[in-house]
Amino acid sequence: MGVFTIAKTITRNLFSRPPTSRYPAEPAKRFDLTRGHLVFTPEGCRVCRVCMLRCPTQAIVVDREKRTWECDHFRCITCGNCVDLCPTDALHLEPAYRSPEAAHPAKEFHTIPVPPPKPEAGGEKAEA
Amino acid sequence: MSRQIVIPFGPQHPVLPEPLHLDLVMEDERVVDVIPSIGYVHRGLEKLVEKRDYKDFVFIAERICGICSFIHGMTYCHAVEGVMDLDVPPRAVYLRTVWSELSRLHSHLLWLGLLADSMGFESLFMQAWRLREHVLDDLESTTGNRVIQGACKVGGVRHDVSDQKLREIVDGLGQLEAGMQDLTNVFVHDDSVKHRLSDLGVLTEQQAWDLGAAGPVLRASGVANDIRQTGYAAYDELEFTPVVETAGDCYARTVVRAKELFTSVDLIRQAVDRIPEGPIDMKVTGNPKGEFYARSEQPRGEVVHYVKANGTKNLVRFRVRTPTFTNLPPLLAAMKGIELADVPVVVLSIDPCIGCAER
Amino acid sequence: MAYMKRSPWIIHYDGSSCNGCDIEVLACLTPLYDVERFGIINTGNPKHADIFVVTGSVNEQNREVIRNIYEQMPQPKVVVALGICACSGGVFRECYNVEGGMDKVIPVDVYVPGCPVRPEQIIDGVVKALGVLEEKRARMKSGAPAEATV
Amino acid sequence: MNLLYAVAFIILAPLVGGLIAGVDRKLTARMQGRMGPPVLQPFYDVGKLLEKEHVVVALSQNYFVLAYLIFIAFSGALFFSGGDLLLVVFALTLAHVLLVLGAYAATSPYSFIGAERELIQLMAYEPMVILAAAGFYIATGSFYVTDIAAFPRPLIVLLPGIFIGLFYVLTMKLRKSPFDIATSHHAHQEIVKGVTTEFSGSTLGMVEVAHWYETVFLLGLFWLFFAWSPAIALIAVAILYLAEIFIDNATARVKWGFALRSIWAVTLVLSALNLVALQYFGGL
Amino acid sequence: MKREAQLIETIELGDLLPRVERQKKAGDRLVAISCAVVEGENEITYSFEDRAHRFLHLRIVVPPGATIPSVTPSYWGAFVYENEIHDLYGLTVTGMNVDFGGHFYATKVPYPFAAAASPKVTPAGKEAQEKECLDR
Amino acid sequence: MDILLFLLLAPLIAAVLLYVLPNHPVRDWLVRLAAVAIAGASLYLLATAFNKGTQLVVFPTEPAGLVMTGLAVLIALFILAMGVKYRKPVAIALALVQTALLLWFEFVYAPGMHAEHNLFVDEFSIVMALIIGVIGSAICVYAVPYMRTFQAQHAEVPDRRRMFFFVLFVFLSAMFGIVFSNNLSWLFFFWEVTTLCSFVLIGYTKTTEAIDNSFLALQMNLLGGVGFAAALLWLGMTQGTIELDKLVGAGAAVALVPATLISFAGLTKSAQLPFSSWLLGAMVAPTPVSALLHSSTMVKAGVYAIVKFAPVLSGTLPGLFVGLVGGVTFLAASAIAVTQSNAKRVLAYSTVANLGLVVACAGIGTYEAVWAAILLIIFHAVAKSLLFLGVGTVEHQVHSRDIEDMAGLVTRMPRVGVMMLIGMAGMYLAPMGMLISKWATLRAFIHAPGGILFLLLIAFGSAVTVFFWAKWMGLIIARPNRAENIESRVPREELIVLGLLALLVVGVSLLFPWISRLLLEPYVFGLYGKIAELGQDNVIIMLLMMGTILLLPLSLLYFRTGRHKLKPYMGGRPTSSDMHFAGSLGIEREMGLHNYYLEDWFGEKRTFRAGVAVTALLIVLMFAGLVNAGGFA
Repeated sequence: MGVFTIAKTITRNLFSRPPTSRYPAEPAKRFDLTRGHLVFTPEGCRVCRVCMLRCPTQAIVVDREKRTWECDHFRCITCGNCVDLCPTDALHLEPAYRSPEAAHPAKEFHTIPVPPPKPEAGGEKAEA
Repeated sequence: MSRQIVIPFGPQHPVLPEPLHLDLVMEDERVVDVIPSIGYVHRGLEKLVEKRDYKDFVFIAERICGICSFIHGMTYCHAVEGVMDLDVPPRAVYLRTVWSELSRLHSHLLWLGLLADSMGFESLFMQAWRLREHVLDDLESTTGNRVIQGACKVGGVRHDVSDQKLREIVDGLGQLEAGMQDLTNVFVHDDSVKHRLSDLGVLTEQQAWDLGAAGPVLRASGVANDIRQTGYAAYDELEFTPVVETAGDCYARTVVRAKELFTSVDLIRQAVDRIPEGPIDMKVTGNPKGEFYARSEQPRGEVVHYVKANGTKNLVRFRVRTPTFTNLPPLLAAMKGIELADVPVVVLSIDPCIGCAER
Repeated sequence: MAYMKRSPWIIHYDGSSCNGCDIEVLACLTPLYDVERFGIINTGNPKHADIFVVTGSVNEQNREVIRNIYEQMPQPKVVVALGICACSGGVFRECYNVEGGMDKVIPVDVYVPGCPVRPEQIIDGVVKALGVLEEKRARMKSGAPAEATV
Repeated sequence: MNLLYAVAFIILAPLVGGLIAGVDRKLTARMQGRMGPPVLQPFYDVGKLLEKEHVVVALSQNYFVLAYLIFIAFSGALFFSGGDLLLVVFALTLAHVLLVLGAYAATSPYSFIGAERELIQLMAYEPMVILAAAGFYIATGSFYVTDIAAFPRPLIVLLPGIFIGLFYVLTMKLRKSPFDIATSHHAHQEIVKGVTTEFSGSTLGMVEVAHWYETVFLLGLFWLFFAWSPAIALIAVAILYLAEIFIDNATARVKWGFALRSIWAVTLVLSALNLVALQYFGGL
Repeated sequence: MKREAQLIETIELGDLLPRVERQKKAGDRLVAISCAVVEGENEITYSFEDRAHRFLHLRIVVPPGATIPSVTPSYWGAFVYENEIHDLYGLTVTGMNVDFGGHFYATKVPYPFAAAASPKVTPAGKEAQEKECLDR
Repeated sequence: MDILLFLLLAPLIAAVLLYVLPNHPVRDWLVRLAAVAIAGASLYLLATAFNKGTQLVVFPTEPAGLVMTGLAVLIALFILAMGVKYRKPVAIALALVQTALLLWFEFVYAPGMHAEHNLFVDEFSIVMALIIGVIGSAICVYAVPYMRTFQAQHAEVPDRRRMFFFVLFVFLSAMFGIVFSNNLSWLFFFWEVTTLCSFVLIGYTKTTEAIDNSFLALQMNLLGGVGFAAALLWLGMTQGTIELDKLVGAGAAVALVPATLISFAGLTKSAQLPFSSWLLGAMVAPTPVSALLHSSTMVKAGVYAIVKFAPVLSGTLPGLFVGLVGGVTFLAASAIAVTQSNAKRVLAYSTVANLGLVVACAGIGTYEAVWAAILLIIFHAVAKSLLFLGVGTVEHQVHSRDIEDMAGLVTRMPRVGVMMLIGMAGMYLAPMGMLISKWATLRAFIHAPGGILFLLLIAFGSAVTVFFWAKWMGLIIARPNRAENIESRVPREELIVLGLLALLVVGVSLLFPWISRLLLEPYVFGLYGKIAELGQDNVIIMLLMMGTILLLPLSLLYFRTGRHKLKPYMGGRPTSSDMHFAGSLGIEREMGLHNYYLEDWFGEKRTFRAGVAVTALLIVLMFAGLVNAGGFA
C-alpha cells in the first residue's frame, strides 16, 4: 500500500534549505584533481612532440623546426594524457574550466624559447 | 476502415534524452506496431583504432558513452591487457572495482530519475538526481571529472586514492544509503508508480534469454546472469548475489536496479575494506598481438569489448557489443500492445544508452 | 522589456554525442544547479524554445534533424553548442561518419568547450546566449531580420 | 449580477492567477529540493512569449486560441459577477472545446493526440462539474452564484461529497499530476506538450493567461463551499491549492484510462450519495 | 582478477546454421555477432553464452562481399547484428526477419569497415602516419 | 381553418402530380414550387394562429373516417403482400394483429364514439408544423439535386425517383395529419402512413440489406402500432373519449392506460433503446430520407405523442419509467456514438440520444420538462437536418461517409465544412440551441421526483456527447495538406439549402427567447398554468456569447497577417509539407491521424446489449406500474 510515499521527502525538502549552488554568484565547485583546462609553459618544453603524437584528439601541433606549440581548445578533451606523458613540466591541468566563446577562438599559440643546450632524450623515450 | 494512427516518435523528444526514433502505429492509444530506427549517434569510433595508439585509445573508448564511461574504459583495458597478458597491480584492480560500482550507482540513480521523469513524476526525478550528485562528487574528487572520468589506463589506473579518501567515500555512501532507501521506497511501493510499471512490457524468462537480453532486463525476468560473477576486476574476491526478480515487467526491472544500488554500496564497502597497498600501474611496453574478448557488467548489462591486434601500435579491430544493442530486440518484443503513454516507460525500462549502442 | 533574458526556454538535442554532455544538461535542471532559477525551462519542443542547446557532433543521419529543429524554432533564437564535439567534432572528428561541429549545419552563437562540459559551463554558456538573444530581439524589433536565414 | 465584479475579474484575475502560478512554481521547486524561479517568473514568461515571432502551422489555430481565452475570461467573469452556474459551466466547456479545435487545426501528431486526450479529460470531468452545479442548486435553491455565495449556512457541510469529487477533478483541471494527461505545465510528456505543442509565441502566451483565469475561477468555485465565512474561505482555498501542489509532486502521471475510470467512479459514487442524502434529509 | 577463457572455434560457412541451431538447442544465449577484416577476409564471430557464463565463439571466414545466411530463424534478435554487418561490411545477409535494407546506420561512407576501406597499417606505415599528422 | 386543410392536402396533390410526371426539370420545379407553398403555408399558420391558444376544428367525420379505414386496410394488405413476397413472417403477424385490433375497434366501438373535433391546432402543433413545413420542404428541395447525383453515382440502383418524391410528399401530408389530429383514430391512421412511407423509402435501393432493414423498421413500428391500436381499443372498451384534448385534460386517473400504450408506440417510433436498431438500419436510405424521416420529423412524431401526454404521465410510475427509458437511451446511444466512424451512424445514434432526452423530459412531464422537451425538438430538428444533408453532400463529393475521410473538410469544401461545424456546434455547444435546452432539462430534472437519477444520466451523457462531436469537428478543421478545394462540384441547390439551414440553426438560437415567449410559454401555461422560462439576464448572456462567436471570425483577418508558417513538429524528423515524414527502415511514411473511438470502453455491441437489457426491464416495469396504478383493474 503506498499513496504519497514520497510525502516525507518532499515535505522535508520544502522546509529545508535547498542544496542548490548559487553559481554564478558563488564560485563553482572544484576539486584538486578537477581537469579544467590545459596550460602550457613554453619555457619547460623540449619540443619532443609526444603531446602531439599521443593526443587522442590531435588538438596539439608542435613544430620542431619553428619551435612552435599550438593547441586548439575546441578539440582538447582535457584528458590529461599529454600531461601524463610530458617528460618535463611544460604541461599541466588547471581546475578552472574554459569559458564559452562566441566564435572559434584562435588556437593557443606559443613559440618555444631555445633552451640552454642540454641532452635531449624525452621524445624518443615516449615514442618507444 | 483503418483507424490507425501513425506518428513519429523521436529522435528529438522531451522524454527521450537520446535520439532513438520509433514509428508508432496505434489504434486509439494502443500501440500495434513499432518500427525502430537508430543511427543518429553512429560515429564509427571503432574504426578510429586504425589511427590511434592503442594506449591512447582508452580515452576514446571511454567516450563511447558518457554514462557508462568508466566501465567502457576499464573493459577496453581488460581486453588489451588480456591480449598482452598483463597482470595489473591489485590496488589498481580494486580501485577500478570501486569506480565501477560508483559508476553503477550514478548510472542507476540517473536511470531511476529518468524513469520517474518519463512517467511525469518530476519530484522523484529531482530527488534521484540530487542523490546522484553525491556520487558524482566522489567520482570527481578521485578521478578529476564528473562523468567521463578518464581514470583507467592500460596497465593500471592513473590516480591513486588515499585510504582516507576511500573511507570518506564509504562514510558518505552510508549517509547516501538513507536517501536511497527513501527514494527506492517510492519506486517500489508507490501505487501511482506501480500503476505505471506493473504488468507492462513483460518478458518471460525464456523470451529474455532467447532474445539476448542482458543485465537488469535479463535479471528482472528471473535469470541470475551477472557478468560480475565471472570474476573480472576484483569481483572474484568480493561477495555479492545478483539481484533477481521474476515478473519480467517494467516494475521488476525497476526493482532490480533499485536493489542493485545497495549491492553496489556493499561492494564498495567490501572493496575498500580489502584494498591492498601497492603500486597502481605497471609499465607497459611493446604492442599487443592476438585477440581477446573482455566482458564486464555495466549498469545496463553485459558489455563485450573485442580487440584484435597484429603487433602494431594500432589495433586491427576493436568491437564493442553494448548492452543496449543486445537489449533492442527484447525491447521490441516488450513494446507489443502497450499504450502510447507506456512507450517512454518501456523504452527506458531497458535503460537505453543509444550513444553506447551506436558508437 | 527585457523579458527575453528572464525567461529563456531551451530545447536540447543530442547530436551524435556520447551522452556525457547530455546528462550534464539534465543535471543542470536538477536540485544542485537548478537553472530554473534563471527562468530556464527545458521545453523539449522547438516551437516553445528560445535557445537550442545542442551537444555532440553532426553525423550523416542527424544533420537533417538538427536543421529541422532549428528551423522550427521561432525567432529570436540562439544556438549553444555544448562540448567540443559540438564545437568541432571533437575526439570523433576523424570518424568516418562525423561531419564535424554543429556550425556545419546551423549557425552557432555560443560555443562551450569541454569534454564533457560541466554544469557551471552550461550555465555560463546559456548566460552568454542570453546576451545574444536580447541583441537579436532588439534587431527583430527594429524590423531587421533577427538573422539571415540558413 | 454585478458588472463591476466581472470587470474586476477580467483585469485582476491574470495578476492573481499569474502570482498563484509563480508561487506554485516556487513551492514545487522547493518540494523538489530546488531553489526555483522568481515568483514573478510566469509574468516574465508571458512577456517573453509576446516578444516572440508569430509562428503558426495553420492560421486558424490562433483564432481558436483567442476564442478560448475570451471564453475562459468570459465564464470566469460570469461566475464572479454572480451569474448562472450552469451557464458558466457551459461557457467553460465551449472554451475548452475551442482550445481543442485549435490543437486540431494545427494537424500535428502531438497536438492532435493532445486534442484527443483533452477531449477525454473534458469527458472525464464534465459530469462532476455539472453535478456540482446541480448540487449547489439543490442545496441553495438557485443556480446563481450570487445566491449561492449568500447562502447563510456552510455549504461544505451540505455538500461534502460534491466537494471531494470536485477536488478530485480539480487536479485534472489544473493540469497537475497525476491527471496531466493532455498537457502539462512543466513535466515532460510522451506527447511533448500535448494540445499546446504547436502554439508558440503570443498564442502560447494567451493559453498561459487563460490558465491563470481558469485557476482563479476554479478557486472561486471552491470558495463557494466556504462562502459563509470569507476568512475561512480564504484559508480553505489556499490549503486546497497547496494540497494540489503537493499531490502534483507526490504522484506519477496515470494513464488516461485510469484517469477517466477513477474520475467517473468518484463522480458517480460521491455525487449520487451526496445528492440523494441532500434531497431526502435537507436542502430545498 | 579472473580472465575468461577464449574459446574460439573456426567452422565452415556450411556448418554455421546447424551449429547455431545446436547452440540454441543447448540453451545458449546469443551474446554477439562480430565481424573483423583480417588480411582481406571477413571474420564473422558468433559468440554464445550458456547459463554458467561459459563464453563460446564460433567463427566463419568469408571473402569480401560474400553472402551469409541469417541466424534469425534460431535467434530472433540476431537481426541487429546482421543488419550492422551488412551496413558496415557490405556483406549480404539472406533471410533476416527484420531487414533494414541498409538503413540501420546511415553512414556517410558506404560500408566503411569493408576490406577495401581499411588501410593496411603496418609497422612500416607508422612514419607515414606521423607525417600525415604533421601535415594536417 | 382552411390552412390546416391546405397543409394536409397540398402535399398530397403535389405527391400525385409528382408520381405522374417523368424525370424532367418540370418535376424538379414542381418539387420546389410545392416546397415553397408548403413552407409558406406553415409560416402563414404561424402568423395567424400563434396567439390564439388551442383551436379545435370541427371537421366532417364520416367520409374522411371511412376513407381512412379503407386506406388502413389497403395499407395492411400491402404490408401483407410485401411480407409474403419477402418472406417476413414477423411483419405479417404484426400487421395481422394490428389490423385485427383496429378493425375490432372500428366496427365494434368506433360507431359509438363520436369525436366532436377531429382537428386542432395549438402552439406545439405550430412548432411541429413549422419543422415539417420549413425543414421538411427544404429537405425535399435538397433531394432534387441529391437524387440526381445519387442515381448518377449508383447506376445499379433502379431509378425510382417518381415513387421517391411521391412518398416524400405523402409523408409530409401524413406528418401534418399527425400534428393536427385531435381524433386519436385519425392520428393512428397518419401514424401508420408514416410507418409505411418509412418502410418504402428505406427499401429504396432494393438491395438485400435495404429490404431487410426496411422490414426491421416496419416490424418495430408495427409493434408500436399494436400498442397504439390497443390504446384505441382500450378507449373503446372503457367508453372513453378518442379526442386528444379531452383525454389529456382528463388526467392520469382516466388517461394513464392509453397514455402509456401510446407512449410505448412513441418509444418505438422514436427509436428508443430496445427498438433503436431500426433507425440505424434505416441509414441505408438516401440521405434526404434520413434527414427528413429519421431525424427531423417522423421520429419526432414519436416524441410528439409522448410529450402530448406528458401532463398525464407526470408524477406517475409509468411516466417515470418512460422517462428513464429516455434517459438510459440518451446515455447509451451517446456512448455508442463515440465508437462510430460512419457519419450517418453517428448522426443516427445522436438522434436516438437526443430523442431520449426529449422522452426523459416528457416522462417527467413537469411544466419545465415539457418546455425543455419542445425546445429540444426544435433545436434538434434544425441542427440535425443540416448535419444529415451536409453529410449527404460530402458523401457525394468524397465518396465516403466515414468521418475519417472528412478530415480537412474546411479546406476541401470550405462552405460545407463551416456549415457542418455550425450544425455540430448547434448540437452541443453553448450558446447554441441544444445547450439552452440542456440547461432547461437540467433544471427540470432537478425538480423532478427521482431527478437525481436523471441528473446522473444527463451529466454523463452530455460529457460523452461533447467527446464525439468535438472530435468530429476537430477532424473537419484538421488540415492534411493533400486537400484540394472541390467545393465547386457541389450542386448549387444543395449549398442553398445547407446555407438556409445553417442560418436557421443560428437564427433559432438567436430568436429562441421570442420562440419561447410566443409559442412555448403559452403552450406550457395552457397545460399547467405555470410558465417556464430562462431568466432575462441569462438570455442576455446567451446573446452576448452568440454575438462574440459571430464576431470572432473577424479576428482571422488579423491573424492572416505577418505569420510565419512552419511545418508541424514531428520529433525533429525531416517532414514534407504533405504530412509525410522520414520513417524507419528508410521508408517515407505518411502521418496517419485518426480520432479515438474508445472501442474498449463503449463498444457498440456491449453497450447496446446493456442498454437493451436495462430499457427492456424498464418497459416491463412501465406496464407493471400501470397495473399497479390500477389501470387495467
